[in-house]
This record gives sequence, C-alpha cells and structure tokens, in this order.
Amino acid sequence: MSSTEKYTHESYLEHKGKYKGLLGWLTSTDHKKIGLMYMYAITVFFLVAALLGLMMRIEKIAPGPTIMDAQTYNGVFTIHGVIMIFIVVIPGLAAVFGNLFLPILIGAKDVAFPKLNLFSWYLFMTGAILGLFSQFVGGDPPDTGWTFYVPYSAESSTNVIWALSAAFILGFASILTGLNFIVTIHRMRAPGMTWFKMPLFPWSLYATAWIQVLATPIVGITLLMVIAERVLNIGFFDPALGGDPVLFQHLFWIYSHPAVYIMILPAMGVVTEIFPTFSQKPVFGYGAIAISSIAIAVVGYFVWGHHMFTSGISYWSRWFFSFLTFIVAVPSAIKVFNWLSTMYGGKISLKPPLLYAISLIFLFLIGGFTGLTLGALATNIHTHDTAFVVAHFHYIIFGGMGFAFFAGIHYWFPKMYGRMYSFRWANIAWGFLFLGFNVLYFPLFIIGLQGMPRRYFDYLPQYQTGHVISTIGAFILIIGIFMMISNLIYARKKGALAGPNPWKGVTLEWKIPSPPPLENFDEIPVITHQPYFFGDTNDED
Amino acid sequence: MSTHPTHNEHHDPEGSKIGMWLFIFTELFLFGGLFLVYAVFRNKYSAEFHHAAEELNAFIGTMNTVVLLVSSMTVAMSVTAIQKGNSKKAIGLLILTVLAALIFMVNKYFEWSHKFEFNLYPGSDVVKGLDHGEILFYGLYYMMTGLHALHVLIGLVLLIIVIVRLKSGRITKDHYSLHENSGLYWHLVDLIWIFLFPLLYLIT
Amino acid sequence: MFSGASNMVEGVDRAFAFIFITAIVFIVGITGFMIWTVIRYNEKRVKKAKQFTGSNTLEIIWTVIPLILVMVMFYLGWIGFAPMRNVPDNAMKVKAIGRMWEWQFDYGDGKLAKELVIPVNQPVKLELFSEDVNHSLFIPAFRVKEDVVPGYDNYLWFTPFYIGEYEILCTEYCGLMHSGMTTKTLVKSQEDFDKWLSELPVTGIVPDHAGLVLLKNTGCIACHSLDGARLVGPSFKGLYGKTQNVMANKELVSITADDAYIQSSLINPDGQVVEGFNKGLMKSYEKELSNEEIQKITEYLKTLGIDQQ
Amino acid sequence: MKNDKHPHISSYNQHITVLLVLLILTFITVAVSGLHFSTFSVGVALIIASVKGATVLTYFMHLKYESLFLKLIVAGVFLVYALVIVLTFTDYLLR
Ligand code: HEA
Ligand code: HEA
Ligand code: HEC
Ligand code: CUA
Ligand SMILES: [Cu+2]
Repeated sequence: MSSTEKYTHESYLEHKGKYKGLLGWLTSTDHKKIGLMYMYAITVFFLVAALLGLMMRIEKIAPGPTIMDAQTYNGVFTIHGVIMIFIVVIPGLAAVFGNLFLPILIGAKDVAFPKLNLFSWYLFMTGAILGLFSQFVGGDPPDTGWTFYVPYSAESSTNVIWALSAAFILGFASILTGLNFIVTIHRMRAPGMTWFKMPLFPWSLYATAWIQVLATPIVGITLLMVIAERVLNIGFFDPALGGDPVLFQHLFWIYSHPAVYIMILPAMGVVTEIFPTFSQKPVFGYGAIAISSIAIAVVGYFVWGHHMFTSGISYWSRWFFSFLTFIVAVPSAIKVFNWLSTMYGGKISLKPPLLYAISLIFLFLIGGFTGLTLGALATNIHTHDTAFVVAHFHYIIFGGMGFAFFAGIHYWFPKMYGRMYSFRWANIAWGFLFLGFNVLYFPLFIIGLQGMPRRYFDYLPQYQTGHVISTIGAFILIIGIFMMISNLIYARKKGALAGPNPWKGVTLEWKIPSPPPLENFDEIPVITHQPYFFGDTNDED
Repeated sequence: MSTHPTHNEHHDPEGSKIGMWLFIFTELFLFGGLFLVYAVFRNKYSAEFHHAAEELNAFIGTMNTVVLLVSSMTVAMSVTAIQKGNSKKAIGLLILTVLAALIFMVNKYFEWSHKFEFNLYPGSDVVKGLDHGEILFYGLYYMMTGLHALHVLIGLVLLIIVIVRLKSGRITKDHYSLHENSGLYWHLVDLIWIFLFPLLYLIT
Repeated sequence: MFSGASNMVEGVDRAFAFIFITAIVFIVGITGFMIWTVIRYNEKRVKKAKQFTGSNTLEIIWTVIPLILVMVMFYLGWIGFAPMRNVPDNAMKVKAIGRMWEWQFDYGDGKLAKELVIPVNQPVKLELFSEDVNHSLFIPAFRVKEDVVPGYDNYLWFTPFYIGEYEILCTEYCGLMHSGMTTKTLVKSQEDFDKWLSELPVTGIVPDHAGLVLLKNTGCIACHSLDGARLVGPSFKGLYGKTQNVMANKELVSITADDAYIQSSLINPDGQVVEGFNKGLMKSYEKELSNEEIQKITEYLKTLGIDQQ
Repeated sequence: MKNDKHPHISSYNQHITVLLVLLILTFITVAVSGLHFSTFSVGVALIIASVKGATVLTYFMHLKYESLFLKLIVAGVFLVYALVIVLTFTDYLLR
C-alpha cells in the first residue's frame, strides 16, 4: 500500500472549528481531541519522569555518589514519583482512552459535559505545569517522596508547597473527569444499551470514576492541611502542637490506596476489550468481569491501612486491613482467569496489541503476588519500604497500567489516526521492552528481600550486583521505548491506511470510519445484542 | 466555545442534577476529611475540646444557624416559584437568600475579628501557650469555618448568577436546571453548617 | 531459606515460603497455559472460534480456590506477626532514639551507645523514640521493623539466637542522609555484654533515682537535706543503717535506722522523735505514700548511706 | 434514559413547616447543651444534627421525590463515610 493515500471523509482531525491550528485544538470541546491532548501532554511528562528514573538507575550503579549528590537524588525520586503517579498514571488511561472511546463505545456523540471536560484538561495542565515548576522556582526541588509524609514534609525547606498545590489541582481535574464519566454512562448510552449490554471498558471506567469522586477529595483536604501547617501554623500533624503524624498517613492512604485502583481498573478494561477481538470470540464471563470491577472499587476503598503496617497502628487495625487486602485480590484473580478463558478456544491472531496484553498478564501476576506478600502481616514487616515494594509497584503499575497503555495505543491507533503502524517494528520494540523491564525490576525483589531499603541514595556493597543488573535493564528498556514511539510517530504520517475495522472488532468504535467523524455517529445506533457478539463476522471464514 | 454550530451541549436536566449531586459528594468528603480529624482529636483531648469550645460565642453561632436555615428555605421556595413560572417571586426569594448569606458573612467577620483581637489565631503567642487539645481545637475551628465561609462565598456568586439569568429570562419554567442546582449547592452549605455548629460551638 | 537469626524469622519465613510457592505455581501455570493457548488456537490452526460465553461453575471454582489460598496466606501472615506485639516480661529494655540521621541506644543511667549491643538469647525490647521526623528501625536478619514516630510510643522486640554482627537500617524516608542512617547490632555472650555495659562511659544525663523524685515531689527535701546540713529535720545523708537516739514513749532509746524504722517515721513520725528535734513538725504521710513508694524512698536513702558503712 | 415525567413541586407551606421543624431542633440542641450531659452531649448533639441533616436532604434537597438511584447513591455515600470513620477508629480506639 502506498503511504501517500488519503482517506476521503472529513474526520475529527481535519475538522475546522472557529479557530485554526493550535488554538482550534485548545478550544475544542470534542472528546476525541481532548483525549489526544491528554495523550500528548502525558507522553511528554512520562518521558521526563522516565528520564529521571534512568538518572536514578545510573546513580545507583555504584555505592556512593556517581552522577549526583544526595539532595538531588531525593528531589529526583520525588518528582519522578509525583509525575508518574499524579500526572501520568492516575489520569492516564481514563483521561486518554476514556475520553477518546467511552462515548463511542456507548454510542454517544460526546460526554455529558463537554465544556467541563475541556475545563478539566486545563486544570490538569495547570497542575502539571505547577508540578514542573516545583523543580525550577527558587529553592530546591521538593524532597519528600510522593507520599509527602509529615513531619518531614512540614519541615523540609524545599518547594514542597508547589508540589502539594500541584497534586491538589490535579486531584480536582481527576474528580471532574470522573463526574463527567459517571453522568455520561448513566444518561447517554445508546437506545437499547442496557447496563449489561455495555462493553467492559466503560464498566471499568464507571468503577474508576466513583473512586475518583469519592476518594480524591480526601487527599485534597489532607494536602490543604499540610499547606496550612506550613503556612498558617495549624499543626494537625505536628507532634509539638499535639498533632498526630500517623493521622496524616491514614488520610493520605484513604485516597492513595484507592488511587492505585484508579490506575489499574481502566487498564484491566482496556485489555478486556483486546482479548475478545484478537480471539474472535465473546468475552468469557462478562458478568463476572463487570461485577469484579465494582467489587475491586468498593473493597479497595477500605484497605488503605496496609501501607501503615509498621507505623504503630493498633494490632486489630493491622489484622483488619490485612484481611481486607486479601479479599481484594480475589476479584483481580477472577479477571485474570476470565481473560485466559476468553482466549481459550478462540481463533487467536498474535498481533502487537495482544502481545502487549498477554505480557501484561504475566507482569501483573508477578506484581499481584508480590502485592500479596506485602499484604501479609508477617512478610510486610520485613519488606515494607524496601526495594521489594519498589519492584512490586513498578511491576504492577508499569507492567499493568503501562503495558495496558501500550496495548491500547497499538489497538486503537488505526482508529485514532486512520493509519497502521509496522507490526514488525512493534514486535521488536516489544521484545526490548519486555526483556528490559524484567531485567530492570526483577533484581529489586531480590535485593529488597535482602534488606535494601527504598529511597536510598547510597547503599551497602552487598547490594551492588542487583543494582548493576537493574541499571542495565533500564538501558534495554529505553531502546524499546524509543523504537515503539518512533514506529508510532512514523505511522501517524506515513502509515498505510487502516480502514474502519482492521482487527475485525465488533464493538461500536469499529463500525464507524477511521478516524471517526466529528460527532462519531451519523445516526445514533440502536443496540440489540451483547457487546461481544461475533456470530456474523465469523461465519465468513 | 464549541467548535461546531451543531455540536451543542445537549440539554439534560436529570443529567445535570446527577452531576451536581456527585459534586456535592466530593464536597462532603472534603469536609469529611476534616470531620475525621476532628473526631480523632476530640477522642484524644475531650477535656481540652470542652474547655476551648466554651470560648466560642454560642450566641453568634446559633444566630448564624438560624440565618442559614431561613436562607435554605427561601432558596427552596424560589425553586418552587420558578417551577410554577413565577420568576418575580423567585427573584425576590433569592434576594432574601443573598441577604441572609451576607448577614452570615458579617457575623462571621465579627466573630473572627473578635478572636483576632484577643490574639486567638493559629501561631499566635496566646494560642501557643495553650494546651495541645486547645491549639488543635482552634486550628480546626479556623480551618472548618474558613473553608465553610469560602463555600458560602461560592454559593453567593452562584445565586447572583441565577438572579441575573432570571432577570434576563434565560432561566424559565421549563429551563431552570442551573437554578435548581445552585439551590442544591446552597443546601449543601447549610447541611455542612448543621454539623459544624454543634461540634464547634455546643460541645461544652 | 534464611538463617534464623532471631525468634521472629521462622514465622515470617513460613509466610514467605507459602506465598512464593503458590505464586510460582500460579505464575508458571498461567503463563504456560497462555503460551499453549496462543499456539494451539492460533489462527493458522483453527478455522473458527468457539462462541461460548461463560460458565458459572468455573467462575465459582476460580473464586473459591483463590479465596481459600489467600485466607491461608492471611492466616500465616497473622500468626507470624502476632508474637511481634507480645513482649515477654523478662525482656531487656533499651531505648532506641532516632534522629536525623543517626541512631542512639540508651541503656539507662546515662549510658548511651551508637550501636545496639545485646546479649545472645535474651529477649530485647526496643522502645522507639524519635526526636524529629519519622524514622523506621529495620534489622533485616531479625525480620523486625517498626516506625519511629515522634509523639508515639512504638516498640519492637526479638530474641537474637547467634552471636554476631547485623545491619540496622532506617527505612522511613527522613531527609537528606536517610541512606546514611545505618548502624550495627552486636550480639554478644552474656559475659561480654555485661563487661561491655559496665565499661560503657556515662555520657548522657543520669536520670534521678525514683526515690529521689518522690522526695522532691512530696516536699521532703524542704525539711531534710541530702548533704548533711541540718534543716527543720535531720539530714538524710548517711541516715540508713545509722544508730539513732530517739524519744519513744518519753524514753530515750537507741535504734538502728532500718526499713521498719523509716517506714514508721513516715507513718507515725511522732512515735519516735529524733533527739534534738521537735515533735509535731512532720505530719504523717500514710495517706500520701503507698508502700511501694516508701520502699523506693528507702532504697534511695540506702544509696546515701553507703559511705557510712 | 427514561423518566422525563413532571417534576414534583413542593408547596410553600411545606417549606415553612420544614423550617419550623429545623428551628425547633436547633433550639433543642442549644438547650440540651446547656444541661451539661458531658459525654452524652456529643452523642445527643450529633443525633439531633443528623436528624436535621436528613430533613434538609429529604425536603429542601428534594431527595424524597427523586429517583431511587439518587436515593441509593446518597445513602451509599454516607455509608462509605461511616465505614471510613469506623476503620480509622479500629486504630485509635484499640491502640
Ligand atoms: C496500579 C497500582 C497497584 C495495584 C493494582 C496494586 C495491587 C495490590 N497491591 Fe500494591 N502498591 C502500589 C500500587 C498498586 N498495588 C504502589 C504504588 C505501592 C507503593 C506506594 C508507596 O509506598 O510509594 C503499593 C504498595 C503496596 C503495599 C504496601 C507496601 C508497603 O509499603 O509496606 C501493599 C501491602 O499490602 C500492597 C498490596 C497490594 C495487593 C495485595 C494488591 C492486589 O490488588 C493485587 C491482586 C492481584 C493478584 C493477586 C494477581 C492476580 C491473581 C491471580 C491470577 C490468581 C491467583 C491468585 C491467588 C491464588 C490469590 N501494595
Ligand atoms: C507509572 C509509574 C512509574 C513508571 C513508569 C516508572 C518508571 C521507572 N522508574 Fe519509577 N517510581 C514510581 C513510578 C514509576 N516509575 C514511583 C511512584 C516511585 C516512588 C517514588 C517515591 O519513593 O516517592 C518510583 C521510584 C523509583 C525508584 C526508587 C527510588 C528509590 O526508592 O530510591 C527507582 C529506582 O530505580 C525508579 C526507577 C524507574 C525507572 C528506571 C523507570 C523506567 O521504567 C523508565 C523507563 C523509560 C525510559 C528510561 C525512557 C527514557 C526516555 C528518555 C531518556 C527520553 C527523554 C526524552 C525527553 C525528555 C524528551 N523509580
Ligand atoms: C515540716 C517539715 C518536715 C517534712 C515536710 C518532712 N519531715 Fe521528716 N522529719 C521532720 C522532723 C522535724 C523530724 C524529726 C522529728 C521526728 O523524728 O519526728 C523528721 C524525721 C524524719 C525521719 C526520721 C529521721 C532520723 O534521722 O531518724 C525520717 C526517715 C523522715 N523524717 C522522712 C521524711 C520523708 C520521707 C518526708 C517526705 C515524705 C518527710 N520526712 C517530710 C520534719 C519534716
Ligand atoms: Cu531515619 Cu530514614
Ligand atoms: Cu495499597
């Protein structure tokens, strides 16, 4: 196919509004354009934060200072964590693929409140830029870790307030997106689309949105209280004034544990779309997957104490939180088994999206089981705040949510831009990513078990082997990331035309042209059967 | 701001109402965080909380409660009025509400400035000399009433916008979503005060 | 898997072992199944996908089995942890102080050390105390870790099983030199430990004897000096064990100042009045001082009498 | 979705009655707090506040006439909050 071909219809990408060029994008309330704007912004922030991650790895190639001093290192992991958590993964999938595809998947022309949607993006950008500022405006970059634990965060003389305000504003952007999605799902499903005829990605977004609405305000007020402690001397967390530092940890994790499900639920939703398409087979256990999303959201709200097992909380409190932590693992297990059964008996085509989705299962299993290790009281005592935790969450966040993002972008890229990327390069990039990933993070489990604490600028010599291997992994990983990004950027302009349905998918987005027109559907579709109904397409073979 | 003449926000009062309720939930949890802090410290320092609460002026507090309750009723009535198509009456009732809100703020102003006169503010020498529980009580007092006052102000702005739109005829019998939702917001302000009042002023 | 350097290791490592073995079984099994499926059902091999949509039996199976497994994990985690919060009475108490960015161990009587030195096979309770921000005391070999939070009375305990040297690390981020906040545990034989402790110089503030605190708080030293000076009443210096001439029942008798005498002087001061002092000045402290407290005072008075004997 | 039926319009008199009830309840809390029940006072004050809050929610905020869904989520939200308090206090009360 020649790469100069052009699709004929007018898509949302070419559509001219009141303004042209950049301004046209910045004032557009089209959910797809907003989704893309999120994607571009998040990619840039991801690269910046990933570069910081790489710097940490280089620093740790040998004990003692190598490329930076301790103060810089502390700033680097803080900003790495803050950007990755608050700017990349919390909004990540929901804001990008949620915005791009939620309305299409439920047969709507846009989200319920398009202007509010654009406003959320601006809030997001404000917060994100404020976060970046904390690096540069006078004084030192914040050095508290992304968890902002008091009393240190109330005392540190660095730009902590900037980072706190950034997180606060980003929180509100996230709340508004969640609110928008809940109303959209309630009010704008196409005629005939009952709750149980809705695709599963919207289900996971629905569960996510509720956590966003009900958990985020708590961290908002908590960060405000830390700001008040720094600026106004209101010492809720200051032991010298009778305050309670552990109370901060409760409040922080009441949000930040559910936040990890804000990250992983949409990721699970994305791969749930991918498995049926590439197996040409309905999803196995539709109801179980839908309900397990809700179950994860509900139970996941009440397990926050597992981050505080060593902080001196009461014996029974530890007991209870550990118990609930194990309960949430079960719905995750249900999902994994249902994905496997979806593939079983199908007609599998191992295209890049499926490759990423399968490797997600592998990485998520490792991340999940090490999560269980952390959730058990006895083993948490040993592993808490060691490199073991660092490996756990990189496996589950980068391996879960990151790989879901890669899977999703390879899945929906032809729909978003109407063009196809090179499978060959996508597969090679995957090889580097997957290999690099495991080489980078697996050694951290081992040195973690040997007692290597996290947030350590320096370390004892016995941990060096692990650190060196890990650093090598980071370099392999980078190669993969660069290949993947270049492949996609090249395809964006030069790729072959993809056509409306390159994967023979059956959900609504594959029934409209690629890229979709401005209002998605000329005519709102009427839904008559299950979302993953392959009956007709398959008879041709 | 929309980029396309046909790309209009679709009109769905029920949807907007759900949206407003969701927003109210986030506000409740925002204050919920403070209530949790209150509960923990109140449990730890009950005697000091007792003692510090006695310093607050329960009379002003009671007055403000009454003012807010009345304003809540006038808002609710104004919604009834617009539903019946009587926008004059609706405007009148909203003006009463705005007046009530102003009275509330004036009271608050006097209450706070009175405290400041006695150097009772966080970080002041007087407060630093108090017991731990009392310091925390005052911290909570300022944080909670301050955040609440901020919400009163936001509500005030919303109500004024509604009045303007009622005057210009953009809010009508069939199109009063904004009016209803601003009303909901105002009730939220009232709802929060209903809990703040006994917890801060009455636990003596 | 690990050498059991303390009594906590067994419980913790049993939980580790169970979780890791389950994990390996599942990870290998699931990954293997996945690879097999992708090959077996590859589009090159199959003509048509089977269109089944679910099975309630299977859903129940893979809800219940993981549920059982996680409950076992929970249980093992719990029983491995439970002893950590249950300090035996004979535990030796050491106060562990965390401050930016060093550890200090307080053995009482002003004896401070930078390293934790403890006798082998002796339960040790560390009382954790922070002077500034959060820290966390971690001894990997012993599988113990607990945060050191300002304003909180946190603790941890363990019994070391082998003589040797172990790392102590700070695992709660505490600022610039967090990674430098490390030290060592030295487990010694009981004799070596005793020797070490007695040779440890007194560098800290020696706290007041409990008896002295009582004397100060109850107001005794208003009338009794500790240095031999005569105030309203006789000095406490050298009192204990001394032979005292007292007026009892209007007779001058000679008695030895022993525990019983001190006790009766407190409860009924006018019963035996020291020669040269007046009756009626000292009131009875029967209501104010418990027997234990009198015991403590007596013990303290003994320390003032040493040079007399 | 469905239900575009006519909204329920509350009467002016109903609003006045509700206000009166709320004012009476306010009066009761103030009066009770003067009695110095000490430990009980928190409980009593909170119970009365909850009754007042429920009244505002049901009548002023119109919840009584809203869809079942809305009622359920409001109830759910308060339940979640209550559980958060309970779980936090498993730490503070059992320490
Ligand atoms: C996307 C984010 C994400 C997700 C989904 C999870 C998922 C889980 N996490 Fe993780 N976690 C983090 C992100 C995440 N975590 C982060 C960022 C931190 C560090 C925060 C910080 O301090 O900076 C952290 C820290 C953390 C801790 C605290 C560690 C410490 O500091 O002491 C704990 C403790 O319990 C924990 C547990 C778990 C558990 C039990 C799950 C479970 O939900 C996992 C469930 C999944 C599975 C179990 C795998 C699938 C199962 C099967 C295929 C079936 C077979 C199953 C069985 C037989 C049970 N996590
Ligand atoms: C989404 C979440 C996410 C992701 C993807 C990553 C990705 C990476 N992280 Fe992660 N990390 C966190 C979230 C994440 N991290 C969090 C929350 C913490 C805790 C912080 C805290 O303790 O407070 C943490 C902490 C953390 C630590 C522990 C610090 C410590 O405790 O001492 C380390 C150390 O190795 C590390 C390394 C890395 C590396 C090497 C990557 C790599 O995977 C990155 C790989 C990608 C690249 C290397 C791409 C490179 C790209 C370029 C070089 C191009 C640059 C170009 C431009 C700028 C245009 N991270
Ligand atoms: C008002 C001054 C006063 C106070 C206060 C006081 N004492 Fe005495 N105490 C005396 C006098 C006078 C005597 C000597 C007369 C006597 O033995 O009763 C005496 C005698 C004694 C004796 C016997 C001393 C001897 O040399 O045999 C003891 C022991 C003693 N006091 C202990 C205490 C203790 C312990 C306290 C505090 C709990 C205390 N006293 C408080 C005035 C006081
Ligand atoms: Cu002390 Cu880290
Ligand atoms: Cu968690």
